[in-house]
Amino acid sequence: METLFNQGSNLAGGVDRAFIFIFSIAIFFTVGITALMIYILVHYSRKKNKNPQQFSGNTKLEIAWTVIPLIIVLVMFYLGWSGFAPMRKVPADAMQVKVIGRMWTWDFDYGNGKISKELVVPYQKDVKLNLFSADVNHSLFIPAFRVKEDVIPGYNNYLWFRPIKKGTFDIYCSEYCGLAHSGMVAKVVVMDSLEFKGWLANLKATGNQPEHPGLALLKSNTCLTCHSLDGSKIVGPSFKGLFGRKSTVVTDAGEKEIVADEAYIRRSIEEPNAEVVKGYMKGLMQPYKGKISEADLNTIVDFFKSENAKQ
Amino acid sequence: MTYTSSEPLNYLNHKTGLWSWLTSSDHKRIGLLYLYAITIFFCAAAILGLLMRIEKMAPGQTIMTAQTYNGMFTIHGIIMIFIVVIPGLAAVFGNIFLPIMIGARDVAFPKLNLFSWYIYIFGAILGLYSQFANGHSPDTGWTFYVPYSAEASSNVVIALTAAFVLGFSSILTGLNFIVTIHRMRAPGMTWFRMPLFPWSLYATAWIQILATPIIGITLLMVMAERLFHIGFFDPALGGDPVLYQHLFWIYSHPAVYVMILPAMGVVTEIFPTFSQKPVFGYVPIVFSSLAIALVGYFVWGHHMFTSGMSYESRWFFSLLTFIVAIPSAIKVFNWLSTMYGGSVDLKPPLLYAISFIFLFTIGGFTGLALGSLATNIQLHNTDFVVAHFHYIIFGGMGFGFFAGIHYWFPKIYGRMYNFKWAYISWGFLFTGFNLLYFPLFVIGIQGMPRRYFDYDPKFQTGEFLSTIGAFILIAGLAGMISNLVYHARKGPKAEANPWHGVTLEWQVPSPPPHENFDEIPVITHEPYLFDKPATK
Amino acid sequence: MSTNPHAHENLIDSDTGKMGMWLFLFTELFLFGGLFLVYAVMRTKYAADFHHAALELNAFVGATNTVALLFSSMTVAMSLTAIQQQKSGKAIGLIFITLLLAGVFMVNKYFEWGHKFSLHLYPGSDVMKTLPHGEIVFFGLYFMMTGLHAVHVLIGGILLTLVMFKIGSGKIRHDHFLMHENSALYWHLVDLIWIFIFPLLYLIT
Amino acid sequence: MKNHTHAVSTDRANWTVLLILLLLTTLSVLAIKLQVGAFTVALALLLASVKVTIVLTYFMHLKFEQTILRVMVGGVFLLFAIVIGITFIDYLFR
Ligand code: HEA
Ligand code: HEA
Ligand code: HEC
Ligand code: CUA
Ligand SMILES: [Cu+2]
Repeated sequence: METLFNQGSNLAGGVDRAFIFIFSIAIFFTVGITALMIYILVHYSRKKNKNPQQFSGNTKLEIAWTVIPLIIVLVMFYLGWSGFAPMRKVPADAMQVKVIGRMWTWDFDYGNGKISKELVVPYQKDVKLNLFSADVNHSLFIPAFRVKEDVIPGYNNYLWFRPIKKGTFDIYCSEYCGLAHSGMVAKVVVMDSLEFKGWLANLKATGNQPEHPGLALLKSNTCLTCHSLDGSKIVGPSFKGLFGRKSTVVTDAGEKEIVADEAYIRRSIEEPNAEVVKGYMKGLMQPYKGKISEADLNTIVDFFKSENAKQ
Repeated sequence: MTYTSSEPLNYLNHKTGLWSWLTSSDHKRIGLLYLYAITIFFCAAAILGLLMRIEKMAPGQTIMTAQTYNGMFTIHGIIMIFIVVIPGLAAVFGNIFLPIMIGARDVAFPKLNLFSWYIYIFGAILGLYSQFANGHSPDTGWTFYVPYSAEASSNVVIALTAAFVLGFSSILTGLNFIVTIHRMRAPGMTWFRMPLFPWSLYATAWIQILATPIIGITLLMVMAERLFHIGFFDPALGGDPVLYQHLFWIYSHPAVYVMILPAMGVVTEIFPTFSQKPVFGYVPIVFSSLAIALVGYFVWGHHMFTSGMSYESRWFFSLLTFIVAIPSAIKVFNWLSTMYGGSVDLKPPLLYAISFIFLFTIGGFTGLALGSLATNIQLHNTDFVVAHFHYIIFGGMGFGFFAGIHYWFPKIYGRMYNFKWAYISWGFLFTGFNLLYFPLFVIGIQGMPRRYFDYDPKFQTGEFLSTIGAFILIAGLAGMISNLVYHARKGPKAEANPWHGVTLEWQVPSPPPHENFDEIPVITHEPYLFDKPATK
Repeated sequence: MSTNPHAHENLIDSDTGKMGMWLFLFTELFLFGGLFLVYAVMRTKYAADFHHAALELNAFVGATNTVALLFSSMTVAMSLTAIQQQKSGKAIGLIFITLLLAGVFMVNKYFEWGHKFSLHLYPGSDVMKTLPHGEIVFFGLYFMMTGLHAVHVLIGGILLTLVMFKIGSGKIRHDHFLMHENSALYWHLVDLIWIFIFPLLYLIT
Repeated sequence: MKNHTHAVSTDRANWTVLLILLLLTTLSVLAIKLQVGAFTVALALLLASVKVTIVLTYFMHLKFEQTILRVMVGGVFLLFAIVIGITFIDYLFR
């Protein structure tokens, strides 16, 4: 039960109180019921008891086992509610961080273009996370803090907490969001206020640089579902270092070596199944001929070129 | 009864040949058709479950890619939910025993009944096809959440159509049962003289016909969204993804009671018979079934506590969720009291029925942990949820089904299975089951999310134990299925009433004759009186 | 290849058959109910857009269709009375009028939809993409609701045509008219749903 | 065939019902044109409900049917209303 008592935030106490109550009741009843069943099986077994009694009801008992569980569940409800209520009451002066979930990474935007891949928060300060999605549903989950809210496109959901332990904790995406859902993890680092200020000051403002329009197109056409930008293999080959890459492709006529130039990339998008990169499956990528305009194609190719130039 | 020949005519042998089965509108034969189809689909989906467990034995990729894994839990969920457990008990035991138990010759609309089986098969095959068509499987999870399901480049539309078609079959079965119960009860069988299994089917059937259309239209909307870019749910076009979740759960929460209510009905039949004692609290059990069906309709929001719903609706749904646990509690206590003071005989059906109580209690209490707002925040979409519903579906509905098949087997086939074999299989099943799912509770609390192909090594102990459990479980299942399959043809002949039951199905020969009764019985008193004959 | 000594149709008495039909109608109500729910939510979200978009719809055409359906509902009800009074000829005539009215409805619908398409107001069109969100949703709902309803009109029409022929061949008689009754119920349901659709889509302010 | 009580409604009665329905339709169109303020929607829905009730009772013969059917129909509409109501607990309080 490591997590159960590893309370990383001010909200964990209320949650764990409800946990302890519900589980105590659960264990009590489960053990009790099991014991009763074993007792009945032994004591009233057919071998010992040839004459079953023939009673068939008892109003007092019925009332008792309606009312007692009712009271118990109302207490459970109350504890659950009282542990939860503070989660929706954000202190007015909480520090705000914008969180953007996209397939399959988290971006933590501290404003002024300062975007971090890790959530860094000051110890004992209230933090509010404003949750936005760039594509499909995600859910931001920090087990040690007992917080979780869905990140849904078109909605601005939020959550808040006050870290009460220093250290590094896990962040998971807990709403299924496609292929690499299980890879959509990050860390939250809790550090002293001073340390935090230093960290924030040193954070490079990468967010200010405008995104290459080609990259935007890759995102909006969901290319990045299958192609990574960081060299990892998802469904298709990574886009990292694509332009000018030498590789073997399989065509109807057999295998051949190619260099990924502009024409090849265009063909690969419009008719991907004509030349299939060796080691990948044919038919996974749909032909985009006619679905992506000429201008957009140019932009995409330009993006690949510019990526190449950076290296 | 005047059967004198060595092989009396019954519903199994009065006509033979595959064709006579595929065109039979006899409710018992249709029930068996469902049984065979469902068993096959269950084994298929169970093997997928096993493969997933093997994949998760260690972090990282072991035997399949992430893509395959995601497709696998989707199709595992779709088959198990829409093809196995929702139709499951009602379509099999409901069809075979509902008419007999209320003293009727058949259901109200026999041809429609056969037709629903064909729709079911069509939907089921479509569901399987969606797994293989175009070389890749849908990977949305059985919940088809938008916007992902509206974008994912896979066979989602086929899978949606399958779920839609299956829903239609479910509606027709429910409709048939309601009319049958209203119009076809034997003379003298008033509502409160009806056995409790038919009562549970009645409550179930109402959910089937009133909730299923909602999923139907929802799936149609998702299809329209995919095919015509209509934009009900796509935020880019003004749609609302959370509205989809509302619609989905308006159906799918009541659907979980479609799964469990008939199972509760089955064990309610078993306890009196094996204690030779009337059911304790007949009327409370009836009303708790109806209450579950009714209140169960209003708690769907507990699947969406973290979706950014309004604060008010969160606590409202949580409160109702707790209320709906009360009728379940009433049932559990009544079952225990039914056995108390009886002459209890631990035959395989009863063994499965008490395992049902044990597993259902664990599943139910973990449901309460999920229904509580604060703890749900921690547990939502973790392996804790996975463990909850396997405990309550497989442990509840599954073990209820196993209890039922061991109970009614001699009636259905006129033969008896091997008890020793049954006890040993139970041992493996029960141990394997708990080893398989209990660790998931623990890692769930620690934060292990569900639908995760890969995971943090700190969860490995739990995942590994769970996989071992799956292997033990298989052994038990294989043992149980082979015991039943083998003895259905080769077992020793069973008496007409081996357990000394008193409901009507035990008063007819085994297997029952084609039209159930030579003469429609006249009912003179409540069911479950062990000191009086059931009919005059 | 019925293996059954009884022909089951004769076993289904009229109250049983009717109850089955009503239960089926409930499922139809809930099928549309899902759409009404979406409508209700979307309308609260985009009240202004809905109003604006609804102006595109022609309330006159909608009203004509309402009248046609109400009228046809009556003729069906009358035909049922006629068959019970052993007036098969009148029953057939009344169903025929019903079918004509259904035809009027469908033709109207055809022109209405055709007009929308000519204005490029259909899901996924380029014009559609430029509209405000609420209007896109409104037209989505419009096509889905009226489309699904039109499918029901078609099914109802087919059922009634069958009934007409069965009366002609004497299979539906004054003492045996369950199918007639159930088809009539279905037809009324089609009318009933339209009664809600009409104000919701055409008469918004 | 048991308890078969088919009350046959006369043509005259059917015409009357139709007239009332047409009247109500006209009313709702007028109400919209005249813009009776904030209640327009409520009024339109109310009129529609009245019409539906009439269709159910007379054209669909509920008036003459077994009580159980009337109870069922009522229950189904009530259930739907509750479902809408509960959904709105979410949407109205956001
Ligand atoms: C057969 C199916 C079935 C049944 C019967 C139930 C029954 C219950 N379920 Fe479960 N549930 C599922 C199938 C089922 N569930 C599935 C499939 C999911 C996941 C869906 C998905 O996301 O994929 C799910 C998910 C789920 C969630 C959402 C989790 C999440 O994703 O965040 C919640 C939350 O409230 C919940 C609660 C409950 C409750 C309170 C009950 C109650 O009805 C339980 C009542 C029973 C008892 C309480 C035990 C017996 C009583 C006693 C022993 C007496 C003593 C009792 C007291 C003192 C109270 N369930
Ligand atoms: C009735 C419902 C039901 C049943 C019985 C099962 C049974 C099993 N499920 Fe279930 N499961 C679901 C319903 C069910 N599941 C649902 C709804 C989901 C959610 C999907 C989603 O997220 O969308 C899910 C998700 C799910 C997951 C989570 C995936 C994830 O979130 O990452 C896992 C992982 O371990 C799993 C495993 C298993 C296993 C090991 C079994 C085992 O118990 C199976 C036991 C059986 C066997 C191991 C084999 C039997 C074989 C034989 C008897 C052999 C004889 C036959 C022949 C040779 C033909 N299931
Ligand atoms: C369903 C998954 C999928 C999607 C979506 C997808 N691709 Fe692919 N892509 C693949 C696969 C698999 C391959 C390798 C097989 C082949 O060459 O056809 C590939 C190959 C490629 C190649 C050749 C790569 C190389 O290394 O030679 C390019 C370029 C490419 N895709 C671009 C795109 C663009 C641009 C988009 C979006 C508009 C896109 N892809 C969308 C799966 C996908
Ligand atoms: Cu993002 Cu799962
Ligand atoms: Cu639920």
